[in-house]
Amino acid sequence: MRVIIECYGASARWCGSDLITLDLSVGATGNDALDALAALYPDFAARRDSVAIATGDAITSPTLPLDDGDVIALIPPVSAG
Amino acid sequence: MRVIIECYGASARWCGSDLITLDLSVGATGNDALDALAALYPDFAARRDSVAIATGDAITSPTLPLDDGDVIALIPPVSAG
Amino acid sequence: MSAIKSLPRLRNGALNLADWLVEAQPADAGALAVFAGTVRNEHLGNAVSGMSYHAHRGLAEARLREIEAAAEARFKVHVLVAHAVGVLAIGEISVVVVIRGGHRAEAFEACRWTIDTIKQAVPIWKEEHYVDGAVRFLEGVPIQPVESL
Amino acid sequence: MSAIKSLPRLRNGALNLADWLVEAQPADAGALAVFAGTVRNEHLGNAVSGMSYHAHRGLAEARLREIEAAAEARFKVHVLVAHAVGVLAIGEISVVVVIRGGHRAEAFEACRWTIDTIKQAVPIWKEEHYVDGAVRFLEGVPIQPVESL
Repeated sequence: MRVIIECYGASARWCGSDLITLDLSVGATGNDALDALAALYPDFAARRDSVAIATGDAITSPTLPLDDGDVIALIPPVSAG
Repeated sequence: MRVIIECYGASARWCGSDLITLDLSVGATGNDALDALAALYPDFAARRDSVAIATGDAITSPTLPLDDGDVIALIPPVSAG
Repeated sequence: MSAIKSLPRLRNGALNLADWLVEAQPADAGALAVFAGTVRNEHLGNAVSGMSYHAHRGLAEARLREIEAAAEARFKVHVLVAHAVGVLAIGEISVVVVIRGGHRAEAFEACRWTIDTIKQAVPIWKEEHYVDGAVRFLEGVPIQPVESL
Repeated sequence: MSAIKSLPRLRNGALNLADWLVEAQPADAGALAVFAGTVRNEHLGNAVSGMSYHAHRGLAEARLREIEAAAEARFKVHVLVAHAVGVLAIGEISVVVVIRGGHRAEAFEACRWTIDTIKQAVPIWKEEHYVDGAVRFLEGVPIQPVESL
Protein backbone atom coordinates (compact mmCIF):
# COMPACT_ATOMS: atom_id res chain seq x y z
CA MET A 1 0.00 0.00 0.00
CA ARG A 2 1.01 3.61 -0.50
CA VAL A 3 0.98 6.49 2.01
CA ILE A 4 1.91 10.13 1.61
CA ILE A 5 4.17 11.85 4.14
CA GLU A 6 3.96 15.63 4.61
CA CYS A 7 7.16 16.94 6.19
CA TYR A 8 6.57 19.98 8.41
CA GLY A 9 9.21 22.34 9.77
CA ALA A 10 12.75 21.05 9.86
CA SER A 11 11.61 17.52 8.95
CA ALA A 12 11.52 18.64 5.31
CA ARG A 13 15.22 19.43 5.60
CA TRP A 14 15.99 16.09 7.24
CA CYS A 15 14.16 14.19 4.52
CA GLY A 16 15.13 16.50 1.66
CA SER A 17 11.53 17.06 0.58
CA ASP A 18 8.18 18.46 1.71
CA LEU A 19 6.24 15.50 0.41
CA ILE A 20 7.28 11.83 0.28
CA THR A 21 5.44 8.79 -1.05
CA LEU A 22 6.16 5.54 0.80
CA ASP A 23 5.26 2.01 -0.24
CA LEU A 24 4.53 -0.08 2.84
CA SER A 25 3.19 -3.57 3.54
CA VAL A 26 -0.54 -3.90 4.21
CA GLY A 27 -1.16 -3.45 7.94
CA ALA A 28 1.86 -1.18 8.43
CA THR A 29 1.64 1.32 11.32
CA GLY A 30 2.84 4.88 11.81
CA ASN A 31 5.95 3.45 13.46
CA ASP A 32 6.61 1.36 10.35
CA ALA A 33 6.39 4.52 8.22
CA LEU A 34 8.82 6.31 10.55
CA ASP A 35 11.18 3.32 10.38
CA ALA A 36 11.06 3.39 6.58
CA LEU A 37 11.89 7.12 6.59
CA ALA A 38 14.73 6.56 9.06
CA ALA A 39 16.19 3.88 6.77
CA LEU A 40 16.03 6.26 3.80
CA TYR A 41 17.20 9.51 5.46
CA PRO A 42 20.04 9.46 8.05
CA ASP A 43 19.27 13.04 9.19
CA PHE A 44 15.73 11.94 9.97
CA ALA A 45 16.91 8.76 11.70
CA ALA A 46 18.84 10.88 14.22
CA ARG A 47 15.62 12.73 15.19
CA ARG A 48 13.08 9.94 14.73
CA ASP A 49 12.13 9.67 18.42
CA SER A 50 11.36 13.40 18.73
CA VAL A 51 8.85 13.39 15.86
CA ALA A 52 5.08 12.98 16.28
CA ILE A 53 2.66 12.15 13.50
CA ALA A 54 -0.70 13.70 12.69
CA THR A 55 -3.54 12.71 10.43
CA GLY A 56 -6.13 15.34 9.58
CA ASP A 57 -6.08 17.91 12.39
CA ALA A 58 -5.07 15.58 15.22
CA ILE A 59 -1.98 13.92 16.60
CA THR A 60 -2.21 10.15 16.03
CA SER A 61 -0.66 7.26 17.90
CA PRO A 62 2.16 5.76 15.81
CA THR A 63 1.04 2.29 16.88
CA LEU A 64 -2.19 2.52 14.83
CA PRO A 65 -2.33 0.73 11.46
CA LEU A 66 -2.39 2.90 8.33
CA ASP A 67 -4.64 2.58 5.29
CA ASP A 68 -3.73 2.77 1.64
CA GLY A 69 -3.81 6.42 0.57
CA ASP A 70 -3.39 7.85 4.08
CA VAL A 71 -1.74 11.23 4.40
CA ILE A 72 0.49 11.51 7.44
CA ALA A 73 2.09 14.71 8.72
CA LEU A 74 5.50 14.63 10.42
CA ILE A 75 5.46 16.98 13.43
CA PRO A 76 9.06 17.62 14.49
CA PRO A 77 9.81 19.42 17.80
CA VAL A 78 7.81 22.66 17.87
CA SER A 79 9.00 26.23 18.49
CA ALA A 80 5.82 28.31 18.59
CA GLY A 81 5.56 31.65 20.35
CA MET B 1 3.76 77.71 66.11
CA ARG B 2 1.15 76.82 63.56
CA VAL B 3 1.13 73.93 61.03
CA ILE B 4 -1.42 72.98 58.40
CA ILE B 5 -2.56 69.38 58.05
CA GLU B 6 -3.87 68.14 54.69
CA CYS B 7 -6.02 65.05 55.16
CA TYR B 8 -5.82 62.64 52.24
CA GLY B 9 -8.14 59.71 51.53
CA ALA B 10 -10.09 58.37 54.48
CA SER B 11 -8.12 60.54 56.92
CA ALA B 12 -10.43 63.42 55.97
CA ARG B 13 -13.35 61.31 57.20
CA TRP B 14 -11.56 60.40 60.43
CA CYS B 15 -10.75 64.04 61.17
CA GLY B 16 -13.95 65.51 59.74
CA SER B 17 -12.11 67.90 57.42
CA ASP B 18 -9.71 68.04 54.47
CA LEU B 19 -7.63 70.78 56.05
CA ILE B 20 -6.80 71.33 59.72
CA THR B 21 -4.74 74.04 61.40
CA LEU B 22 -2.86 72.95 64.51
CA ASP B 23 -1.13 75.09 67.10
CA LEU B 24 1.93 73.29 68.45
CA SER B 25 4.83 74.13 70.74
CA VAL B 26 8.04 75.30 69.09
CA GLY B 27 10.19 72.24 68.30
CA ALA B 28 7.22 69.91 67.94
CA THR B 29 7.72 66.91 65.63
CA GLY B 30 5.47 65.09 63.20
CA ASN B 31 4.67 62.66 65.98
CA ASP B 32 3.55 65.54 68.17
CA ALA B 33 1.20 66.69 65.40
CA LEU B 34 -0.20 63.17 65.06
CA ASP B 35 -0.67 63.00 68.84
CA ALA B 36 -2.53 66.30 68.77
CA LEU B 37 -4.84 65.02 66.01
CA ALA B 38 -5.40 61.76 67.91
CA ALA B 39 -6.42 63.75 70.97
CA LEU B 40 -8.89 65.78 68.92
CA TYR B 41 -10.38 63.04 66.73
CA PRO B 42 -11.13 59.57 68.16
CA ASP B 43 -11.61 58.03 64.69
CA PHE B 44 -8.12 59.21 63.81
CA ALA B 45 -6.68 57.97 67.09
CA ALA B 46 -7.74 54.42 66.24
CA ARG B 47 -5.74 54.56 62.97
CA ARG B 48 -2.84 56.76 64.03
CA ASP B 49 -0.15 54.08 63.72
CA SER B 50 -1.10 53.23 60.12
CA VAL B 51 -0.73 56.83 58.91
CA ALA B 52 2.43 58.26 57.31
CA ILE B 53 3.17 61.93 56.81
CA ALA B 54 4.52 63.74 53.78
CA THR B 55 5.91 67.20 53.21
CA GLY B 56 6.19 68.42 49.65
CA ASP B 57 6.40 65.34 47.43
CA ALA B 58 8.16 63.04 49.87
CA ILE B 59 7.34 60.90 52.87
CA THR B 60 8.94 62.42 55.99
CA SER B 61 10.05 60.81 59.21
CA PRO B 62 7.60 61.73 62.00
CA THR B 63 10.53 62.16 64.36
CA LEU B 64 11.75 65.29 62.55
CA PRO B 65 10.95 68.70 64.08
CA LEU B 66 8.43 70.88 62.25
CA ASP B 67 8.68 74.57 61.42
CA ASP B 68 6.08 77.27 61.81
CA GLY B 69 3.94 77.32 58.67
CA ASP B 70 4.78 73.78 57.59
CA VAL B 71 2.19 71.94 55.54
CA ILE B 72 1.95 68.25 56.38
CA ALA B 73 0.00 65.66 54.44
CA LEU B 74 -1.60 62.71 56.21
CA ILE B 75 -1.11 59.55 54.13
CA PRO B 76 -3.50 56.87 55.42
CA PRO B 77 -3.17 53.25 54.20
CA VAL B 78 -3.14 53.28 50.40
CA SER B 79 -5.30 51.32 47.93
CA ALA B 80 -3.86 52.15 44.51
CA GLY B 81 -4.29 49.93 41.47
CA MET C 1 13.30 57.76 25.18
CA SER C 2 9.90 58.27 23.55
CA ALA C 3 7.63 61.28 23.93
CA ILE C 4 5.25 59.40 26.19
CA LYS C 5 7.96 59.16 28.84
CA SER C 6 7.69 62.93 29.36
CA LEU C 7 3.95 62.84 30.08
CA PRO C 8 2.54 62.72 33.61
CA ARG C 9 1.92 59.17 34.82
CA LEU C 10 -1.12 60.32 36.80
CA ARG C 11 -4.04 61.10 34.50
CA ASN C 12 -7.48 62.57 34.99
CA GLY C 13 -10.17 60.06 34.14
CA ALA C 14 -10.10 56.49 32.83
CA LEU C 15 -6.98 55.36 30.97
CA ASN C 16 -7.07 54.34 27.32
CA LEU C 17 -4.88 51.26 27.01
CA ALA C 18 -3.84 52.06 23.42
CA ASP C 19 -2.34 55.39 24.56
CA TRP C 20 0.19 53.48 26.65
CA LEU C 21 1.11 50.96 23.95
CA VAL C 22 2.41 53.40 21.33
CA GLU C 23 6.10 52.92 22.11
CA ALA C 24 7.99 50.79 19.60
CA GLN C 25 9.20 47.39 20.74
CA PRO C 26 13.01 47.57 21.22
CA ALA C 27 14.84 45.48 18.60
CA ASP C 28 16.47 43.36 21.31
CA ALA C 29 13.17 42.65 23.12
CA GLY C 30 11.16 39.49 22.52
CA ALA C 31 8.43 39.99 25.11
CA LEU C 32 5.70 42.53 25.82
CA ALA C 33 3.74 42.05 29.05
CA VAL C 34 0.85 44.32 29.95
CA PHE C 35 -1.34 44.58 33.02
CA ALA C 36 -4.41 46.78 33.31
CA GLY C 37 -6.63 47.09 36.37
CA THR C 38 -10.32 47.75 35.80
CA VAL C 39 -13.27 48.68 38.00
CA ARG C 40 -15.31 45.62 39.01
CA ASN C 41 -19.06 45.59 39.60
CA GLU C 42 -18.74 43.80 42.94
CA HIS C 43 -16.55 43.98 46.03
CA LEU C 44 -16.88 41.70 49.05
CA GLY C 45 -20.48 40.97 48.17
CA ASN C 46 -21.52 44.58 47.62
CA ALA C 47 -22.79 45.73 44.20
CA VAL C 48 -20.48 48.51 42.99
CA SER C 49 -21.59 51.26 40.59
CA GLY C 50 -18.25 53.08 40.19
CA MET C 51 -15.01 54.08 41.83
CA SER C 52 -13.37 57.40 42.74
CA TYR C 53 -9.58 57.50 42.73
CA HIS C 54 -8.02 60.13 44.99
CA ALA C 55 -4.29 60.88 45.02
CA HIS C 56 -1.61 62.95 46.67
CA ARG C 57 -0.66 64.07 43.19
CA GLY C 58 2.90 65.25 43.74
CA LEU C 59 3.98 62.26 45.78
CA ALA C 60 2.04 59.80 43.62
CA GLU C 61 3.65 61.12 40.44
CA ALA C 62 7.10 60.86 42.04
CA ARG C 63 6.42 57.35 43.32
CA LEU C 64 5.14 56.09 39.95
CA ARG C 65 8.34 57.29 38.27
CA GLU C 66 10.44 55.84 41.08
CA ILE C 67 8.74 52.46 40.60
CA GLU C 68 9.39 52.58 36.84
CA ALA C 69 13.08 53.24 37.41
CA ALA C 70 13.35 50.59 40.14
CA ALA C 71 11.69 47.94 37.96
CA GLU C 72 13.93 48.81 35.02
CA ALA C 73 17.05 48.47 37.15
CA ARG C 74 15.89 45.29 38.85
CA PHE C 75 14.58 43.34 35.86
CA LYS C 76 16.57 44.91 32.95
CA VAL C 77 13.40 45.74 31.01
CA HIS C 78 11.62 48.86 29.76
CA VAL C 79 8.74 49.94 32.03
CA LEU C 80 5.87 52.38 31.60
CA VAL C 81 3.14 52.91 34.20
CA ALA C 82 0.08 55.14 34.45
CA HIS C 83 -2.68 55.59 37.02
CA ALA C 84 -6.05 57.27 36.79
CA VAL C 85 -7.45 59.86 39.18
CA GLY C 86 -11.14 60.77 39.32
CA VAL C 87 -14.41 58.90 38.90
CA LEU C 88 -14.39 55.71 36.82
CA ALA C 89 -17.25 53.51 35.65
CA ILE C 90 -17.39 49.70 35.76
CA GLY C 91 -14.96 48.18 33.25
CA GLU C 92 -12.86 51.33 32.89
CA ILE C 93 -9.09 51.15 33.31
CA SER C 94 -7.54 52.62 36.47
CA VAL C 95 -3.93 51.47 36.13
CA VAL C 96 -1.65 50.30 33.33
CA VAL C 97 1.76 48.60 33.46
CA VAL C 98 3.67 47.99 30.20
CA ILE C 99 6.88 45.92 30.19
CA ARG C 100 9.12 45.38 27.17
CA GLY C 101 12.00 42.97 27.70
CA GLY C 102 14.23 40.28 26.30
CA HIS C 103 12.31 37.20 27.35
CA ARG C 104 8.95 36.37 28.89
CA ALA C 105 10.27 35.29 32.29
CA GLU C 106 11.62 38.71 33.23
CA ALA C 107 8.72 40.49 31.50
CA PHE C 108 6.15 38.63 33.61
CA GLU C 109 8.17 39.06 36.80
CA ALA C 110 8.65 42.77 36.21
CA CYS C 111 4.95 43.23 35.41
CA ARG C 112 3.85 41.45 38.56
CA TRP C 113 6.37 43.26 40.79
CA THR C 114 5.43 46.63 39.33
CA ILE C 115 1.68 46.32 39.91
CA ASP C 116 2.21 44.80 43.36
CA THR C 117 4.52 47.69 44.25
CA ILE C 118 2.14 50.34 42.92
CA LYS C 119 -0.53 48.97 45.24
CA GLN C 120 1.69 49.36 48.31
CA ALA C 121 3.84 52.40 47.59
CA VAL C 122 1.70 54.99 45.78
CA PRO C 123 -0.54 57.43 47.70
CA ILE C 124 -3.79 56.75 45.88
CA TRP C 125 -7.07 55.85 47.55
CA LYS C 126 -10.09 54.07 46.14
CA GLU C 127 -13.52 55.21 47.17
CA GLU C 128 -16.22 52.75 46.17
CA HIS C 129 -19.66 53.89 45.10
CA TYR C 130 -22.26 51.24 45.81
CA VAL C 131 -25.47 50.62 43.91
CA ASP C 132 -27.41 51.39 47.12
CA GLY C 133 -25.91 54.92 47.16
CA ALA C 134 -23.32 54.39 49.87
CA VAL C 135 -19.73 55.57 49.37
CA ARG C 136 -16.78 54.14 51.24
CA PHE C 137 -12.96 54.34 51.13
CA LEU C 138 -11.40 50.91 50.78
CA GLU C 139 -9.18 49.61 53.53
CA GLY C 140 -5.58 49.86 52.37
CA VAL C 141 -2.06 49.04 53.47
CA PRO C 142 0.32 51.45 55.23
CA ILE C 143 2.39 53.08 52.50
CA GLN C 144 5.74 51.35 51.93
CA PRO C 145 9.00 52.76 50.57
CA VAL C 146 9.66 51.46 47.03
CA GLU C 147 13.10 50.20 48.04
CA SER C 148 11.57 47.90 50.68
CA LEU C 149 9.52 46.00 48.07
CA MET D 1 -19.20 35.88 22.96
CA SER D 2 -17.76 38.63 20.78
CA ALA D 3 -17.23 38.56 17.01
CA ILE D 4 -13.49 38.14 17.39
CA LYS D 5 -14.02 34.70 18.92
CA SER D 6 -15.25 33.46 15.54
CA LEU D 7 -12.10 34.53 13.68
CA PRO D 8 -9.19 32.17 13.00
CA ARG D 9 -6.52 32.28 15.70
CA LEU D 10 -3.80 31.67 13.14
CA ARG D 11 -3.18 34.76 11.01
CA ASN D 12 -1.07 35.52 7.96
CA GLY D 13 1.57 38.11 8.77
CA ALA D 14 2.44 40.06 11.90
CA LEU D 15 -0.28 40.54 14.51
CA ASN D 16 -1.64 43.96 15.40
CA LEU D 17 -2.05 44.01 19.19
CA ALA D 18 -4.99 46.42 19.10
CA ASP D 19 -7.00 43.95 16.98
CA TRP D 20 -6.92 41.49 19.88
CA LEU D 21 -7.87 44.02 22.57
CA VAL D 22 -11.26 45.07 21.18
CA GLU D 23 -13.33 42.87 23.47
CA ALA D 24 -15.05 44.70 26.32
CA GLN D 25 -13.82 44.03 29.83
CA PRO D 26 -16.44 41.89 31.62
CA ALA D 27 -18.18 43.83 34.42
CA ASP D 28 -17.05 41.29 37.02
CA ALA D 29 -13.39 41.40 35.90
CA GLY D 30 -10.80 43.60 37.59
CA ALA D 31 -7.70 42.47 35.71
CA LEU D 32 -6.49 42.44 32.12
CA ALA D 33 -3.18 40.67 31.46
CA VAL D 34 -1.63 40.62 28.01
CA PHE D 35 1.45 38.93 26.61
CA ALA D 36 2.86 39.49 23.15
CA GLY D 37 5.91 37.80 21.68
CA THR D 38 8.03 39.77 19.22
CA VAL D 39 10.91 38.99 16.89
CA ARG D 40 14.31 39.80 18.43
CA ASN D 41 17.37 40.98 16.53
CA GLU D 42 19.65 38.42 18.16
CA HIS D 43 19.56 34.74 19.09
CA LEU D 44 22.36 32.85 20.82
CA GLY D 45 24.90 35.41 19.62
CA ASN D 46 23.73 35.47 15.98
CA ALA D 47 22.39 38.69 14.41
CA VAL D 48 18.84 37.99 13.23
CA SER D 49 17.18 39.87 10.36
CA GLY D 50 13.72 38.27 10.50
CA MET D 51 11.75 35.14 11.28
CA SER D 52 9.53 32.82 9.24
CA TYR D 53 6.71 31.08 11.11
CA HIS D 54 5.54 27.78 9.58
CA ALA D 55 2.50 25.89 10.86
CA HIS D 56 0.45 22.77 10.41
CA ARG D 57 -2.52 25.05 10.00
CA GLY D 58 -5.37 22.68 10.80
CA LEU D 59 -3.79 21.19 13.88
CA ALA D 60 -2.38 24.54 15.06
CA GLU D 61 -5.79 26.21 14.81
CA ALA D 62 -7.38 23.34 16.75
CA ARG D 63 -4.66 23.42 19.40
CA LEU D 64 -4.88 27.20 19.90
CA ARG D 65 -8.62 26.90 20.53
CA GLU D 66 -8.08 23.91 22.79
CA ILE D 67 -5.56 25.92 24.83
CA GLU D 68 -8.02 28.82 25.14
CA ALA D 69 -10.73 26.50 26.44
CA ALA D 70 -8.34 24.72 28.81
CA ALA D 71 -7.06 27.99 30.28
CA GLU D 72 -10.60 29.29 30.73
CA ALA D 73 -11.65 26.14 32.59
CA ARG D 74 -8.49 26.00 34.68
CA PHE D 75 -8.20 29.64 35.76
CA LYS D 76 -11.85 30.85 35.48
CA VAL D 77 -10.89 33.74 33.19
CA HIS D 78 -11.62 34.84 29.62
CA VAL D 79 -8.84 33.91 27.18
CA LEU D 80 -8.06 34.96 23.62
CA VAL D 81 -4.96 33.84 21.73
CA ALA D 82 -3.59 34.43 18.24
CA HIS D 83 -0.44 33.36 16.39
CA ALA D 84 1.16 34.67 13.23
CA VAL D 85 2.26 32.58 10.23
CA GLY D 86 4.63 33.89 7.55
CA VAL D 87 7.64 36.18 7.50
CA LEU D 88 7.98 38.76 10.30
CA ALA D 89 10.45 41.59 10.76
CA ILE D 90 12.32 42.51 13.95
CA GLY D 91 9.92 43.96 16.54
CA GLU D 92 6.79 42.53 14.92
CA ILE D 93 4.33 40.51 16.99
CA SER D 94 4.17 36.74 16.46
CA VAL D 95 1.86 35.70 19.30
CA VAL D 96 -0.72 37.36 21.53
CA VAL D 97 -2.40 36.15 24.74
CA VAL D 98 -5.20 38.24 26.29
CA ILE D 99 -6.62 37.33 29.72
CA ARG D 100 -9.57 39.05 31.38
CA GLY D 101 -10.32 37.90 34.92
CA GLY D 102 -11.48 38.76 38.38
CA HIS D 103 -8.13 39.51 40.04
CA ARG D 104 -4.51 39.88 39.00
CA ALA D 105 -3.25 36.64 40.54
CA GLU D 106 -5.28 34.38 38.26
CA ALA D 107 -4.87 36.71 35.29
CA PHE D 108 -1.07 36.52 35.53
CA GLU D 109 -1.10 32.76 36.14
CA ALA D 110 -3.42 32.14 33.20
CA CYS D 111 -1.33 34.38 30.94
CA ARG D 112 1.89 32.60 31.84
CA TRP D 113 0.40 29.12 31.53
CA THR D 114 -1.19 29.94 28.18
CA ILE D 115 1.99 31.22 26.51
CA ASP D 116 4.06 28.39 28.02
CA THR D 117 1.53 25.86 26.71
CA ILE D 118 1.40 27.42 23.23
CA LYS D 119 5.16 26.97 23.00
CA GLN D 120 4.95 23.25 23.75
CA ALA D 121 1.65 22.13 22.24
CA VAL D 122 1.12 24.01 18.97
CA PRO D 123 2.67 22.76 15.69
CA ILE D 124 4.41 25.95 14.65
CA TRP D 125 8.07 26.23 13.70
CA LYS D 126 10.35 29.25 13.71
CA GLU D 127 12.90 29.61 10.96
CA GLU D 128 15.46 32.30 11.71
CA HIS D 129 16.92 34.49 9.00
CA TYR D 130 20.39 35.71 9.93
CA VAL D 131 22.04 38.93 8.86
CA ASP D 132 24.76 36.87 7.13
CA GLY D 133 22.11 35.29 4.87
CA ALA D 134 21.83 31.91 6.59
CA VAL D 135 18.41 30.44 7.42
CA ARG D 136 17.85 27.86 10.14
CA PHE D 137 14.92 26.20 11.92
CA LEU D 138 15.12 26.63 15.67
CA GLU D 139 15.49 23.60 17.88
CA GLY D 140 12.15 22.91 19.51
CA VAL D 141 10.50 20.58 21.99
CA PRO D 142 8.59 17.40 21.10
CA ILE D 143 4.94 18.41 20.80
CA GLN D 144 2.96 17.83 24.02
CA PRO D 145 -0.76 17.17 24.51
CA VAL D 146 -2.49 20.21 26.03
CA GLU D 147 -3.91 18.12 28.85
CA SER D 148 -0.41 17.13 30.00
CA LEU D 149 0.60 20.76 30.64
